[in-house]
Amino acid sequence: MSTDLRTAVRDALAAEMRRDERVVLFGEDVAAAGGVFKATPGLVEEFGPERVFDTPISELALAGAAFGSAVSGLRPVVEIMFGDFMALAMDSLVNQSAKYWYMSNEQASVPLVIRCAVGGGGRFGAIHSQTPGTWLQSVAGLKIVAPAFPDDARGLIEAAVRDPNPVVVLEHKRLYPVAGEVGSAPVPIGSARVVRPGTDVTIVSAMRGVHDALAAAEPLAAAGIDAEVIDLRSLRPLDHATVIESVRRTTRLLAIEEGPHLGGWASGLLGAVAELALGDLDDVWTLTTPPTPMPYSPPLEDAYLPGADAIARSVLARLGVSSPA
Amino acid sequence: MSTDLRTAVRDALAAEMRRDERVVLFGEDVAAAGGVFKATPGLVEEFGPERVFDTPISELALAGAAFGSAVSGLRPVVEIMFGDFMALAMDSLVNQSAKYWYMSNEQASVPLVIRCAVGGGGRFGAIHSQTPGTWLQSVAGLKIVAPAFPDDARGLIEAAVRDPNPVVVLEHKRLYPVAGEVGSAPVPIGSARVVRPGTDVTIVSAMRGVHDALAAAEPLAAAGIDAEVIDLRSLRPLDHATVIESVRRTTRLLAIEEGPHLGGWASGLLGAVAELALGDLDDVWTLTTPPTPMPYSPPLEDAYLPGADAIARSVLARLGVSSPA
Amino acid sequence: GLLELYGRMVRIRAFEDEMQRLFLRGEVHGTVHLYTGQEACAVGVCSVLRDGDRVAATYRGHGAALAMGTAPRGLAAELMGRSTGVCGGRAGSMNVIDLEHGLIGCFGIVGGSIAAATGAGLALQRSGGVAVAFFGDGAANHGYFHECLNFARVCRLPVVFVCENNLYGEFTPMQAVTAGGDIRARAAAYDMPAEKVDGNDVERVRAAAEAAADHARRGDGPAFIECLTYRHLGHSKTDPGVYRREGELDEWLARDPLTVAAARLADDGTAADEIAAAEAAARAEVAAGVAAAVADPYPDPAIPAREYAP
Amino acid sequence: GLLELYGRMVRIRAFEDEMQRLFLRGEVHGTVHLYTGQEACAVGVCSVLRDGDRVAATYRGHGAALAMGTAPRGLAAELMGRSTGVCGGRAGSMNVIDLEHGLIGCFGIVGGSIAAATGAGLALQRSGGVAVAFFGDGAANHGYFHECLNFARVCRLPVVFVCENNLYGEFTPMQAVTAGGDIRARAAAYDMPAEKVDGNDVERVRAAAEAAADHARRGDGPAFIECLTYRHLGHSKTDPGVYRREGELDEWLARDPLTVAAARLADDGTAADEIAAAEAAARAEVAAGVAAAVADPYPDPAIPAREYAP
Ligand SMILES: Cc1ncc(C[n+]2csc(CCOP(=O)(O)OP(=O)(O)O)c2C)c(N)n1
Ligand SMILES: Cc1ncc(C[n+]2csc(CCOP(=O)(O)OP(=O)(O)O)c2C)c(N)n1
Ligand SMILES: [Mg+2]
Ligand SMILES: [Mg+2]
Repeated sequence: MSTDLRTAVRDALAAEMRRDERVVLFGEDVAAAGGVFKATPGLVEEFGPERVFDTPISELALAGAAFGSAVSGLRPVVEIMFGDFMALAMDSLVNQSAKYWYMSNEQASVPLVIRCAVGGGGRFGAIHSQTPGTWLQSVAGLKIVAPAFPDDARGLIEAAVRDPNPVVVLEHKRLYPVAGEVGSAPVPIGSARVVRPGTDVTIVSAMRGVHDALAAAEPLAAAGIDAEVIDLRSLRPLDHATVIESVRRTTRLLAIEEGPHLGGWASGLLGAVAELALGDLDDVWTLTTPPTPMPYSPPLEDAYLPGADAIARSVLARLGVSSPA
Repeated sequence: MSTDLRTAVRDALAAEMRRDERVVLFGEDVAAAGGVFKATPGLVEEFGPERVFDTPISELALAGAAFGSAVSGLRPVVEIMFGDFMALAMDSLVNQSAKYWYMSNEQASVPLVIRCAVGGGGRFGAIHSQTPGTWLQSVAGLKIVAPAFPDDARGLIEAAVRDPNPVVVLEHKRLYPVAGEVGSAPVPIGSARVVRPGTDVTIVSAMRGVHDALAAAEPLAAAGIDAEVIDLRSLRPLDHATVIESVRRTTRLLAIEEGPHLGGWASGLLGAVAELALGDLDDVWTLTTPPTPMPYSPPLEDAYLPGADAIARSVLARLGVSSPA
Repeated sequence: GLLELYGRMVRIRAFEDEMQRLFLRGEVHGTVHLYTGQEACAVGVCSVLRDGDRVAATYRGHGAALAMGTAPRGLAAELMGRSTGVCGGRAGSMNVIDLEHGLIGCFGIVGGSIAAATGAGLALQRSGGVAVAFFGDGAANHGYFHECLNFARVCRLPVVFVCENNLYGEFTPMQAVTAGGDIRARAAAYDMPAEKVDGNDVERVRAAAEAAADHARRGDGPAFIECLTYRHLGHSKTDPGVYRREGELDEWLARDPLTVAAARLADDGTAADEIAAAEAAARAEVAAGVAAAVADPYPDPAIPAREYAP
Repeated sequence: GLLELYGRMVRIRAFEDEMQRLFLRGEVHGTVHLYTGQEACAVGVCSVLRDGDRVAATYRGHGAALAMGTAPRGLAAELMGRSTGVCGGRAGSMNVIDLEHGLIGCFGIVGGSIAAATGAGLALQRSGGVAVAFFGDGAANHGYFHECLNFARVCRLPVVFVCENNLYGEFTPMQAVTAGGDIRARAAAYDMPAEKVDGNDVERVRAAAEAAADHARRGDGPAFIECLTYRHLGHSKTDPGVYRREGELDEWLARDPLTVAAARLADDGTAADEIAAAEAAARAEVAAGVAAAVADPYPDPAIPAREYAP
């Protein structure tokens, strides 16, 4: 069945709520309005206002309510509308939820899911376009998933709701309308996927960057470069093994991140690969955004984001291949 | 003049407040009590309650008040008692202060300083031992400094207060009592320092890790390994040039971070170095903490933290040298 | 006088009309939150401010910007992402900043304006200035509201907190998410003067703001005003609109702040053509500014941006 | 009966005495926040709870833990970082968790307990249970307080919010940082029943808790109790103590909750030796538990920890 990512999210949530009545969903305008990004329409109608409800604009309370209810028998799914607002929810997530399993000496885990819409390209400006993955990637005890395709959105949300640990789901705004087949195979959290096999260079990304990398692979192929594209799908835990297996074959690694270089996951990935497979590497590099907030103006935002053209150009330049005329 | 780091912080703040009457200091128990870590005693007595005052327990308001006053003519210095509480202050710091200069099209910058006590080893448990550097390192527009020695604490606080941009100062709890000479030379933000020259391996760290690396250099020297130790001093901007210059000579890089590997600055540093100097590298690796929260129990916490012994052992193992008997 | 205030409100109305048109034409991007219906709040409050005072507003901030003196052209250009925008096109509708006119900024984070004004109050305490925070009813449930009102009161900061209660936060009714339903009472619990006024009556808003600003300027600390008002249009570009009670919009349209002011002007003896002239002048100014902005260039992405202030 | 409550308070007092001793001996590490003087609050509130109810407390949480039934040995061992600690020594004094006894946790972040209980209330709503949040006067200025009390009221959650107002947050007087100075009034502004009681009178606390818990259990939503009390010792290990008003400590020592209860027991005709026996039994139980804990082993760092629940 082909559907868009937005609907895949909704359907996965609905399926999980049918399967397990401990699952509840709350957030700002998720119920009556079906979500600002229309990722939750029809859920309050199907599951009722006890299990799906609108909340005050109180991100810290949302995260706290998720924590407290998760350790008391529910399986809450919370929507933090824009990923940028995760900073407001972070204390509970980091200092309560992520630490509980370990600190309690495994008395209980915290099965909660926090979903948020992330990323730029929507002309929403600097405060509605960030991807909070890097704020959270170092937080032990937390999982972070980041689907690029409808089927992964379905599978990762399924896995997130069933996971006994706190999971953050990053949903890229520019991917909500992207369509694709949706199946039913489990998608384990922490497993990357080779979405295009290739031999000459490994391009790793997540979310929108995966689509850009796939688009870039076409002109690269025309220039005689066969790119392997890997979709990380999860940022914590991160599947280094799949990346390293690929890089051992291609010897070249490009990581593409929609965010600044310093402190980003892309350079961290390069470091982890270098640590484990230095001898196999001929080249490693990143393509990231400039170190500024996201601009609003369309030409500025377009230039700010690493797109397919920039990826293709970067690979050609780094491999010393001149572009086909 | 020799003094401990705690006093160096205090004296630097006092000197800046004398120099510039726009500098104000506020936070929880910083005035009457002189700070929970005793880093601000005597300041309210010298500068009065208009410039130094105690606040409610309201981290988000503290960060917000710092932002609003900084764009309106003051130079606020805020103490967020424990770095762990930065999550509560983060929204204003990230979404207001760090973005203002760029987003306003350079109408104004945000000259504020947020100081916090960070790090483990004090038996304070998981919620009072974190280092929020990794939460913030990817935030464009923000600076993060992390002194290891009293003179750098002095110089970096001086620089932070004078800097037109928002600066986070990480003060490691286990370093407050560390003594050292304090001079008057400027310490530019974003400049690392070679604290021990060496030829065989470059060990990079910040804060407490620098002392551990220096301590590890002794047994390493005895084993015939001459370690160069670099103190990063700033996490954003990060002085890659000094690290790369060193690694080009030693060909080996070890980064030591008090925090988990995934999402940490150490693997990011390895990645950045690999990106720029892959051909010069014989080996790169990290020493970090396990991926759990900080344990409270003394033997657990001691084992959790990367110390001098672990560093020395790691270098010996990685270089294939057997330890001197 | 009221005629002047009326003109300022028309200016905002005309501007928002233009922006809606330009949004539908694809010239304003992303999303946009229009101020239509709430004009009396920003105009009434800002009319009591002096040089050096400062205002922090929300993503629904065009009204506050125009009321503070931001030029229609620069504001329109910002919303269209043009280089002549008041932030060079970098900020966009939700994040307009215009320090030259005392606007610390429009804040895209609900509650952010409250913090910004609180901090500004700390600085203005020294100079006798006043800082104003505009925010919505929804923001009254946010941690920013609580922490900052308490902080401002404890530190006796010269801040005027202006809650524009337009009955909804996005698509959610205020009453459904606001325990007690009385935002003014919350402010009063922080021991500050707190008034509730008809936010569609620019003179009442102005009077309340005058009292509040005087209180703050005198060194007596913050004051609070709840303006009861209504937004005539959707929350932002996408708005089902289904949440409104039947007939509600019509009731409020009948109490349109422009209509209220025009009627009072007429009652007070202002000639109809004088009123019409004020309206025409305001509309013409906006139209000219917007027309100029539409012709303005986009910024050049090749010009490198600086992460830090030097 | 009161004798039972008295014994529970003595148990806490004895435990804290031991912990202070062990802290000075270097057996309890880092820092420690003792509950001495506030015993009536935890004992009074927890005495009305039932199986399945849940409590969230603060870093000053030994009283709540013991009142909920955590064994002195497991608690002492936790504070000393021993493997027999209720969290295996991983958590330490500030973060004790004991779900078996209904303690969601002690929360090191000011305000964190409020959020934890609010969330628990969401789950307990289904089962008729009640969640209790203990927190201090200082927490009433935090965003957690505001957002969660509002959230709980709006969702009609079965939560009892218990503010232990001991007049200080660390070294800062409550009155200096709390606008209006009336925490109960803040809670009332969220439209929930809000009572202020003598927090040193265990029977009054119990009565207020009973009413609040009934309200919550009935499905009428949250309720609030402000307990006026005092901590006899410093905030934590390092405390200048200079902030106390002269004579203040003595006044409060005269109203020691244990003294108050013992006097009432005597007034009510309980024999002196019965009271003494209850005290001795409680002290003996604690002494035995602590002695056992002192002999308990440290955890073995070689055992690998698991980041995630499987
Ligand atoms: C912290 C935060 N949470 C959520 C949002 C998304 N959001 C934007 S406007 C809005 C409603 C705000 O309502 P209100 O405060 O009443 O202001 P109004 O839009 O009615 O003027 C919401 C939830 C946001 N921008 N910031
Ligand atoms: C969010 C946060 N800010 C600051 C602290 C540091 N701190 C620990 S206890 C305390 C005082 C709390 O006062 P109150 O709420 O009155 O509780 P009490 O200690 O008096 O029981 C502070 C500021 C903290 N733990 N968490
Ligand atoms: Mg509103
Ligand atoms: Mg207190």
